[in-house]
Amino acid sequence: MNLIPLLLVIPLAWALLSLLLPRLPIGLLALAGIVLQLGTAAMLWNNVQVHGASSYAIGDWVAPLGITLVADGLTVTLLAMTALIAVVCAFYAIFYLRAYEKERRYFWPLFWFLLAALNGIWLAGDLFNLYVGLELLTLSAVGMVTLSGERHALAAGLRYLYAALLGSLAYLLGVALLYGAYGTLDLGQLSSLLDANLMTQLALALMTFGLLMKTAVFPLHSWLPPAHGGALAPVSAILSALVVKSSFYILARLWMDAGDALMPVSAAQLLGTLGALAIIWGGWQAFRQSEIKMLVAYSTVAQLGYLMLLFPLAIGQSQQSAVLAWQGTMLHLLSHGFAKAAMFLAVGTLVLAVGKKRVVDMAGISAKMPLALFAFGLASISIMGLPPSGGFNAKWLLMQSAIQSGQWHWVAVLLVGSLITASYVFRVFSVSFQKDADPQIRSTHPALDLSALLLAAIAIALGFAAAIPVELLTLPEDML
Amino acid sequence: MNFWLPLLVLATSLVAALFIFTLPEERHALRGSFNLLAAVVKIALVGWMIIAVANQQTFETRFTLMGDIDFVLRADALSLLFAGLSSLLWLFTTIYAMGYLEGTPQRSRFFGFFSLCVASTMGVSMAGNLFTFLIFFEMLTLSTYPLVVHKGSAEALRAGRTYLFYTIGGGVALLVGIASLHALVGHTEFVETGVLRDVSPDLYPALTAIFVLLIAGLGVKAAIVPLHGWLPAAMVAPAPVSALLHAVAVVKAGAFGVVRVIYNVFGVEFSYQLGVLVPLAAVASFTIIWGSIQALRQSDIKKRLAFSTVSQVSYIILGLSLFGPIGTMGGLVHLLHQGIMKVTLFFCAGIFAETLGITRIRDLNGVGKRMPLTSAAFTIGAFGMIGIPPVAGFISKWYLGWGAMEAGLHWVLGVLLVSSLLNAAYFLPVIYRLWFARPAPEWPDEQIPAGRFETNPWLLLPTVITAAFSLGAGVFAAAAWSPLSWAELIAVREYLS
Amino acid sequence: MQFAFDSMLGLGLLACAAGVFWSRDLFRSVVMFIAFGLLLALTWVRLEAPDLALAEAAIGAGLTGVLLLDAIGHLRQHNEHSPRNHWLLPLLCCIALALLLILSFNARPEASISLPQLVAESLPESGVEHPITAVLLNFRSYDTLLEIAVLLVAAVVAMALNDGLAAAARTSTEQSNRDPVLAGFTSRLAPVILLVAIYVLWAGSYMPGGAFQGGAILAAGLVLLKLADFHIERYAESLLRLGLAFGFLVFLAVATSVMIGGRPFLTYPEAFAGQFILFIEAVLTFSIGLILFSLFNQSPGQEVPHDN
Amino acid sequence: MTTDFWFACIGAVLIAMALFTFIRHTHLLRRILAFNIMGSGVFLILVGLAQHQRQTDPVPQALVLTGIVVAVAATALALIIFRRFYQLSGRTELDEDQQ
Repeated sequence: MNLIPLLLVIPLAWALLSLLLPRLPIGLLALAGIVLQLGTAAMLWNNVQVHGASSYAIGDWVAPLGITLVADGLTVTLLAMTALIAVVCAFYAIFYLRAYEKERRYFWPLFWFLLAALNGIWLAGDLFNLYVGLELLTLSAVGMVTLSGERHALAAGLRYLYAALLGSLAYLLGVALLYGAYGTLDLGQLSSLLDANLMTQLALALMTFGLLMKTAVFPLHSWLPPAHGGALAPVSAILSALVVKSSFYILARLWMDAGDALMPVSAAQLLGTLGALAIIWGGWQAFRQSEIKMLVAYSTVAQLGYLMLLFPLAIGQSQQSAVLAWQGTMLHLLSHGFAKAAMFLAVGTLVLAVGKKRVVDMAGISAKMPLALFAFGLASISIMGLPPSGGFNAKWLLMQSAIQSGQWHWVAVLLVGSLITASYVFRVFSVSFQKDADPQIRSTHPALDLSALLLAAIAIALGFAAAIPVELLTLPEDML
Repeated sequence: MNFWLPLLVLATSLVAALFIFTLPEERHALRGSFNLLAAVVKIALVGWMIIAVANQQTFETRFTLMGDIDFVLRADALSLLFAGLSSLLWLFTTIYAMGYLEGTPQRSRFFGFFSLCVASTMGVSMAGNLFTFLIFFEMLTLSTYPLVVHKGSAEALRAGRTYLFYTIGGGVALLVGIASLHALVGHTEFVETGVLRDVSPDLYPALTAIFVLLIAGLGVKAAIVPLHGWLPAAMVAPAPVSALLHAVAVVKAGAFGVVRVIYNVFGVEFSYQLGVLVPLAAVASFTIIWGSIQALRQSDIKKRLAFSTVSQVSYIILGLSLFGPIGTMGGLVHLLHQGIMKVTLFFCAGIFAETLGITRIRDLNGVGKRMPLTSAAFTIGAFGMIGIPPVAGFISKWYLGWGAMEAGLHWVLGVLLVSSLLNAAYFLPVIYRLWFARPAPEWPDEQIPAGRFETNPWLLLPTVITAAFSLGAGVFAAAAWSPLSWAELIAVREYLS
Repeated sequence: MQFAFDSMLGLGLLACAAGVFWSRDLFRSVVMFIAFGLLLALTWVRLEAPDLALAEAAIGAGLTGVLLLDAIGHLRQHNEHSPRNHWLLPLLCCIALALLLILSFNARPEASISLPQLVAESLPESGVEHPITAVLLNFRSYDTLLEIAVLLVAAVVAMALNDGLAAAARTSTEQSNRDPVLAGFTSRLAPVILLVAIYVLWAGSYMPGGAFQGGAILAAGLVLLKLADFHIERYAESLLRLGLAFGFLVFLAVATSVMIGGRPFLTYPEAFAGQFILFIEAVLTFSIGLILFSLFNQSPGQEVPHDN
Repeated sequence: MTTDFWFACIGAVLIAMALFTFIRHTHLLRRILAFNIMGSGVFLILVGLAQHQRQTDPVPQALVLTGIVVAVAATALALIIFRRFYQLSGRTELDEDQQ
């Protein structure tokens, strides 16, 4: 029984279970489902490590007629990350949602549909299948953002939905052009067929615009902060750690698998500049935010800028710096996932305990909530890219790639980015150490701090055990 | 066993930190005893390693972090010099801190981060390559920040912000230096006499730039003049923090980094050939003079001691940049001596503040009668700083001068002379006030009455011991296990092989 | 003659779209939108895509139009203030986009893979004669599975937002003042609609039709009943909710049960492929009908918006 | 200038018109209309381009069918959230969009 379809069936089945049988203990049901999924992801991870990449034709129809699912090193690492973050967020949500009775009923079905869409996207090898996966992801994410039903959540949900729909249409237009030109939708086949003509260039440009819109890269990022900042803590953790990365994953696959020879160097540098602007603008906005969740949301906008540095460092550069850039970007994607999820969970616990949202209301909490603050600290070490953390190793790889390809301006961007990140992170810390303020806090369940700590510890552990995922993240074959 | 020992030394304080973090606030006894136990175990392990390394054994922990980068902990002669100093002084400072923080809130948090700091100092001392060194160097920054802002007052938070601004900026410079070195050379291992001996000349400008970046990054923590701003500001921290961290651990980590870069990365011959040693000596000398002049102008005891640290650390860097075994020995031994003496001085400053509430120098009149032992310890420390025999300071200044003569840099001798005079200028008036000035009729805000001891025994005991150590290091300098002989052992290995 | 009709149809489409975008009154925009939908249905016929014509008419123009009209009904004022003033730059970008697209159409490389032949060759094993149903429910059935999931998620979010409302606000207060003409007409029409839906479903396996078109027609019938004040959903609230997810449940169950037999995911046994597809389509039609109806029924609106 | 190519060009113009309205108008309902028409334009290009000078291709037609259903789901969701937002705030634009 092949493992790949299991990763799709489990979340969809559990979505139905939690939708149709609300009287069951939803939390425990969810946990059982996710542990099963984590087990499957782990088994798939190790058999890809042993036997190498494998593909799976659905319905026994071989591409281009049917849809194939591809599980190579990168896919499997991302599947394992998704399962791990989902387990911890589910465990956190069971205790966190006790304070939110109304949202509990519909949180779990949407959570499972979102997970199914994510797994579908990581595994998909077909362009139109990716489109439907993105739509399922968007609708369930918008559903989770608007769960609370208050006015600001609805406005954030609407803004997110409109931006995502516009992005999806641009992506679909690109797919339409590619199908019109080459007659196939399978990414593997396309990567050998693509050649530089106006239709292909325009198609890839449109798809890039659509995916940039969905990844909230700098000029198109205005929908992300209200959506991630306003949502419930486990929701914003999953959105920032996983959902935003899926469209970047498609972009990276598209350019690195199929179009690496097609992207002109000037376009790659433009994407890099957008990334740099995102780092600086996002960081500056985060520094100026008064609400702590908005601060973390703008930090996501900034950190996504680092991912965009993949293109200038890989396209048109030497083979060695391209491999380093690819590994550095994917390691950053991983460690940012864990660290940002830990940060949102920790901040969620603090907001739940203090009852107020602003950074200044957090005065003196280091005495009252040491574990949550410690988790926030560990996570911010990885976000800032200070050793020993996964974030630092990723920054190191990107820096090596920039130095080897002689592009020192990206080294400067990396450094300025970590300085700005340090400025807004330590703003939270200096507030929390004030001695005379003693905030009244509600007691929160220790499980909340434990889950944030676990995720933060994984981000730090990535600093020491980065060798394991990095080997698996070898560049797609045709680039080597 | 050779693989696990360095990791074990690191683990003792890491485990202690994590355990103490989870301890509830009121468990004072358990926390105190656990702290002391960890300190004693660490000293025992480091002692064992010192003996083993003396007869040519090596300890190394190595595992691959990522691709071509390894995480290496190696205990060689140089690393044990710094590790020995830190672990010894950590024991005394822990005793002192337990006495000093009696009855104050947040002690679990304090001692947790305190052990984390020493764990990173151990990591800095035993790092086997620049990458591991950077990991623990940045961990030191992160774990000292909560100690600087421990009091939580607005002034402490401002000091914390300046501290972060300097140290994270330094960290960034260091990161760029190490990254470009790694890109240029392919690895950043510490090798006995340096890695870069046979590098082609057209790389010299790049290597000089990297050298400047590395020294700038390390210079922030070694408080070289333009980058020293955080040290006087950080004096707002509690006394044990200023004593162990800002006089020993953090500042020495910077100096130790400079030693590693010059001796084990660039190699002292190559750096001399590259022509970077003389400008470094110039910068160090300027810092010595400038630091001493600033110390003269300070009216607060701890601020004066802080500026004195700024200038004293540059003695070490001066010694290192003197091309020759004697100069190196002078620098290395001063690393140890200055540590012991400065800790004593900061302990005394802490006692004056805690017992009689004195923080300004002009209130010190006649304190000698009221607190003879503390004043005696302060005097020994001050004499050491000035370089008066038989205290340890004299030995290191003697070797520095001798090394300068060997290296043919006669102006360095002048610098030593002028700085010693300046040291005398800012320490002797304090000593005069202590012993010969007429005491005020009564001490306005005296917290600890003069019982059987002049102050809280927990504070007095470590101060007296460290004073005795600084005296002993001077008198028994020629003995087998003295700091001087250990420095000689290192210098011999650095130059001959 | 054909070219004249096509150009008329194309220009008609553009006129309707212009009408939608530039009429001041929202109600007129929505009406133009429905007209656009009908013209688009005609276009699909011209492009030899009868399935799409059916779907566009039933779902695109029909159901979306109903949802929009229902939304407009609850807005207090229909026209809105002037749009943003900076319009030159967006205009230029959009014109450039259109030109680029059209230019790129003829800079098209020769297609190396011809999917229609592949579909024609493997049509016999797919169990149905109509190629589009074969593609939808056999070759790319995974897409359809995800598509039903998308519909279900939309329904779930609608339910989530509605449960948030105070229960009182939802139950419409007015008693059943049924409009006799509408009621009479609807009660006679409903069985016919049901019959047409089932026929379209049944025909799907060998001629244009299928689950989606059948479901849309079923939904249209249910909406008509709701408008004629036959509140069927009050009787079986939980049954209705089960019905929403029933189609997806069956489709997933079938897809996974074949895996137990050792076949890959979503592979129907060759001999019974046709029966499997028909069974799945039947259940999907029922479910899609209910989902589309609940999207109409769940939309909040009775409560008068307060002015803040 | 076959029928397919003609309608593909019409699709392109529709997309341009819809995008222009999407950018200029901030009224949420008008944007839903623009989104739907843009979707129809993309579907026209998908089928028209695929069948231009080639035989009728069932695959793009199946894709468009799926696209239409997904579009109706997204539009329904947008409408439901908009009406709930309108109920709570009484406004038809998002906050920052207003002049």
